[in-house]
Amino acid sequence: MQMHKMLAAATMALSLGTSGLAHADPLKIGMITTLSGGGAGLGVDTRDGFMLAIKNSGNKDITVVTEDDAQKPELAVQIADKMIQSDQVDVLTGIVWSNLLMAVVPGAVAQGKLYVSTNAAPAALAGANCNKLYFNAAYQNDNLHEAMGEYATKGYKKMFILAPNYPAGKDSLTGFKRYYKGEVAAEVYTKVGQTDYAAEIAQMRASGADGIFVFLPGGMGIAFMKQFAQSGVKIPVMGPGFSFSQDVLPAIGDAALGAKASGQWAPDFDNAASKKFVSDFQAEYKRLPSIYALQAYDAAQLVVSAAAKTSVKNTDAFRAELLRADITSPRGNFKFNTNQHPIQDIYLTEVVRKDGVLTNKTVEKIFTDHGDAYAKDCKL
Amino acid sequence: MTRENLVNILLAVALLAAPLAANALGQAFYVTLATRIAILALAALGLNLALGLGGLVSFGHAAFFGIGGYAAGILAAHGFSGEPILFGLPGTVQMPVIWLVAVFTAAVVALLIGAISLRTSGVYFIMITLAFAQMVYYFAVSWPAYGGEDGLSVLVRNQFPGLNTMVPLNFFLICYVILLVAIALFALIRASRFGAALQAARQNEIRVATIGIGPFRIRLTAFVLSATITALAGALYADLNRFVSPSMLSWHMSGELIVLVILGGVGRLFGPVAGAALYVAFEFALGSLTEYWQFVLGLILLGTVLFVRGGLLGLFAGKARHG
Amino acid sequence: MTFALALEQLLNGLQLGVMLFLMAAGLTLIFGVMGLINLAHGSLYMVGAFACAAVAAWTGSFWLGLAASLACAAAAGAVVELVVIRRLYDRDHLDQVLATFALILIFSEGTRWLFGSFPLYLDIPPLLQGAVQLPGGGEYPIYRLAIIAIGALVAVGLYVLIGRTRLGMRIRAGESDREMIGALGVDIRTLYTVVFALGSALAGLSGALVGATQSVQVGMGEPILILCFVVIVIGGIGSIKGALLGALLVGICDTMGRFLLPQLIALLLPPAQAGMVGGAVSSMLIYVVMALVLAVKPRGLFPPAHV
Amino acid sequence: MDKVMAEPVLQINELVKNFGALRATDGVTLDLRPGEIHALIGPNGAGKSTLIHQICGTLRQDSGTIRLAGVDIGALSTADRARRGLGRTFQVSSLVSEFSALRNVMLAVQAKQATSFGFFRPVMRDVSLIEPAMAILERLGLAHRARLPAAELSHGERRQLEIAITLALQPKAFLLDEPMAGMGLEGSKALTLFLDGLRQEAPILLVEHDMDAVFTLADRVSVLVYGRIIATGTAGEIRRDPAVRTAYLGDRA
Repeated sequence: MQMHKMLAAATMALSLGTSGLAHADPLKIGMITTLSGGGAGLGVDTRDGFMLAIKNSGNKDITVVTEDDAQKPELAVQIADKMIQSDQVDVLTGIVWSNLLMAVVPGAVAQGKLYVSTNAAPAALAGANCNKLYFNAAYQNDNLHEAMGEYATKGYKKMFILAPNYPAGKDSLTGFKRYYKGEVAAEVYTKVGQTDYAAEIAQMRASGADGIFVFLPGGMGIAFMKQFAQSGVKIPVMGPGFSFSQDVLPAIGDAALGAKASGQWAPDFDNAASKKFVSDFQAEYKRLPSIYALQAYDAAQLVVSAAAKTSVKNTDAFRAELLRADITSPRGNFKFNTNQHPIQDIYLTEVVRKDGVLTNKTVEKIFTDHGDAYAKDCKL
Repeated sequence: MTRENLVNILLAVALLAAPLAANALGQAFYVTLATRIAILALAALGLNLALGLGGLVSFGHAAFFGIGGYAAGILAAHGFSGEPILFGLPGTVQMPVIWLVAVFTAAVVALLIGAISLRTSGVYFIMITLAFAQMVYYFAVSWPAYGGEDGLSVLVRNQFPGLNTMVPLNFFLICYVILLVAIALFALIRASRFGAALQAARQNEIRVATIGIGPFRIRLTAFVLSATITALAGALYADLNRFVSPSMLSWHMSGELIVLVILGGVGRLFGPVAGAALYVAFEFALGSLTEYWQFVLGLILLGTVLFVRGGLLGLFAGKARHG
Repeated sequence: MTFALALEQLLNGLQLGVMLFLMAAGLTLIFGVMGLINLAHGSLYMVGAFACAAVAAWTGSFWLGLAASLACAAAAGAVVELVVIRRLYDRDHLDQVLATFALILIFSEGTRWLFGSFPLYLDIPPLLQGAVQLPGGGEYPIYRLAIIAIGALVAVGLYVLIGRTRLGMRIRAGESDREMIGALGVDIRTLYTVVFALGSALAGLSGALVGATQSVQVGMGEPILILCFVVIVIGGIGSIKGALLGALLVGICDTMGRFLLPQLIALLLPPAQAGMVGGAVSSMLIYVVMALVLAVKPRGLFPPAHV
Repeated sequence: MDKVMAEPVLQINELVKNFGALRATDGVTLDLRPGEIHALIGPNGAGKSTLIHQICGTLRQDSGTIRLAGVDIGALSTADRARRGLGRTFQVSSLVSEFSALRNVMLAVQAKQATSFGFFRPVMRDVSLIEPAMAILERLGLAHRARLPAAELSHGERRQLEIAITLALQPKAFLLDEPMAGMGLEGSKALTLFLDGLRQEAPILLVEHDMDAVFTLADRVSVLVYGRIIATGTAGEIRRDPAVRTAYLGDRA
């Protein structure tokens, strides 16, 4: 009897002790991201940024399993099912693309898993269909476009705006127009995956616009910027930050010089956290981090910070810790809105060549503590 | 019993036993994986009817797979929200109704696509079916009402009378039974007068016409039947993933369906089952091994075409028997 | 709409058509001579672009890169022919589809393994930078005019090669009768390898030329591959002349459709919706054109007599 | 031959077909009367194949008419002409090679019954197909080879199977394209005998190179040279015709 009590007490002490150490409960993270095909660059940066934060945390109880979704929604769903049902992960993360995210998140949260988005942030999950278990550490898809709309209002009277013909493209132009008060010369939607923009550039030249806003992610943006530079058209081009992020800038080359973009972060940010992030990333991977790497880095920081305080097995407590966003983000101000999307500052950046490398230079702040248009519909 | 029948029975039993065992061991994921195999096998079985029996190399069957998927997604979305679709027609979350709609829609579309495509043959047929599927693909990507490129979520799996479909094993059993029924149907058609005419038209079109059987009508019928089976699989796939998107309509999907058929054995009754099982197993096993898993997959597929003629069933059950 | 804009769009359509022709010519030549349907043609286009980008980055010369793209794509094509394609000539189209589908996976991931996951940089050579004045006030990039010129040169070159040379005579013989040519004492295996390498070199050339205006990245060959299939099917598979006209038709239809359809639809709908609907319709346009052509002429506009 | 003046079963009138500048069929007029064997002969390249293609519908004539039992079939598809009673064999055997001999004939029986849209009843257990097909195979002496794939039959057997398939169609007119080709002496003799009886079932348009068979069997012979019929008549008349002798038979006589 006595023996029994002693043992129980010892066990209790032990468990108290470990919970005092805070990260004794193992935390397993499932990362689904794009590591093959044309979009692999974004997934690689996402993975690398995320793993950097995990490594820096020194938390040995966190394990990350990573799998390639090949940018196919069905495969992403299959991997998510496997990670949830077989690998028993606690948190999912890493998906780059909105359409893959829309495939995975509703099912994952229905099974009680947390999802922390490192990039994709479709409007559909930010408003009435927001979810307690779904966090976005990047932005809401519209944010960067809204910022460019705000910026363009000040300097441009007549804008030519262009995006691919798919939901993120429509959200983009809608977001831009939400804040742009000038005249829209033309609103053009191009085929997804289109690689030749000669016809659109000719329209731009003829439109009489004094500014151009384009949202063309990945290879589409590279193709557009090169062709635009080659065309000799001299109208200023602007776009959301990821159009000129570090993963695409080397491929665009000097054609990107001078392009204005909006971003919640740029590599030249003058704060300690940002400098540390950039130098750690460069030391680890021998290249400049892109915005995707930053977003994943912060997502990992968030998970690490929550894991340091409570066990993921207690979902409510863990969620509350995530929501507090107790991290030092390289982007500066960072907190969560009621719909669990960021409230953050958004800046204007410009592509410059610095030490022989193309990069983004911060020009000015466009928005302070900017949330999104959908939070009001979210009842959490 | 022929060796092929034995292999077939083994495959059927294994596909049932594996998820039952996994379920008993609490490994729900393997039930999901088996469901995926059953559904892809059903889709490939549909293609096998056109391709294996009729020699119609459709490079556009993703169109029908996706149409089935969207039928499920759209009906479920409206069934869930209670808003009518068109002209006051309501949506539904009942699987049997969804299946009927999927099959009917695919039949209509296949009739149109087939009527034009079957005027051509050989490479032209391959290319024109591809082009039609691309047309449907781009339509789905740029059509905003149902999510476009982002796709459409089926928030709660659709219902089947008397069964809780959210239980993975139940949903697997639904798919498995449908697969077996489709296999039986395939066997019947293959042995029937229609099947005889279809297979004869594949081997010698002029001969078939010369005895007074118009190959066009036979092929069009086969094409439509084939599309409906693939569409039914698409509807189930949407329910499995609780999601449907244009990627179900992409040309990669069409290619994958062809891969499944060839991998298993063209025209073989259980070829699609063997092909789907192998493909899903590869995807699953290689995906967690290396970032370059598609490279390995490519090598395996190439090796199969070059050295294992007749697919898996050709390898294990010998040459196809013809009566 | 001004005259200058219309002219510029027409040139754009022409240039896209020429680009498609460079790709489609190789594809249709290979089909015409060997009866082979090659889905991996887009991969050779990608090989050309990567070779050009890598060599241009290393040497600083676009022209050396261009030479490298021809050489690498031809070499890759020859190796693929010797190792894989050769075994597929007497197979049906189904096996060819699957094998070359597998080759796409191998090429894409192999390239990513060699060059990494990020797009490469490739710019147009200084000589061809800038734009020229068009009559009516528009401007047009010199590089795109150069592409049109190169396309025209290749078309003439192919015409001379096939119509006037010994190799061309053999190619024509191979097109009209595959058994016969062996009997004529032509080494058919070498001929096939040469034709495949030639087709691959054309794909590589167009990859390099396009790579300078687009993103040199894994998977870049796939969208254009499908366009090329549309081109050769419209033109009549196996016909170089058909490929040329099909390419111009597709190039001009696609460009003018993107340009004009949204404007037409804007007459009926508010601008934002017109943009979307117009975008949707124009992205389907060339497939509609193809279906129409095949509904009337099931074997394309210029079907070779023997196929 | 009481009904010599009866309505022809097959009547071809002023048929013309050009390939570019080449006139392959040059105003051919030809008929096939009940109960007769009408042989069509001519040197290689005379346009016999082109003519047959037009009769069967695999080529479309430029002008002229083709009537079968009084109905104009000149615009119908191959399959429609077959359904209306045109039974054709091929110069080079054209069979469903993976199917057994039996199934090849069964397919023709099924075509005759117009039941190709049956989806459920297995053909191999269907006596309404097997019995008539076996009967025909027996008639041609092929019953013992019924279960062999067509591809594994001997050349002669394949020629016979061609005829068996055509018999199963119970056509109004037979169109036999060189049935004797490559048959050997014995085979030719047996086939000649068989065809001699066959004319009672339906008249035969016989394209043949084997002159012995032609002159033994034919009630009438037409000679096609350079796409034109240069003579039509009985075997004796044709043998004596000077134009035929110079154009065609001369070197053999």
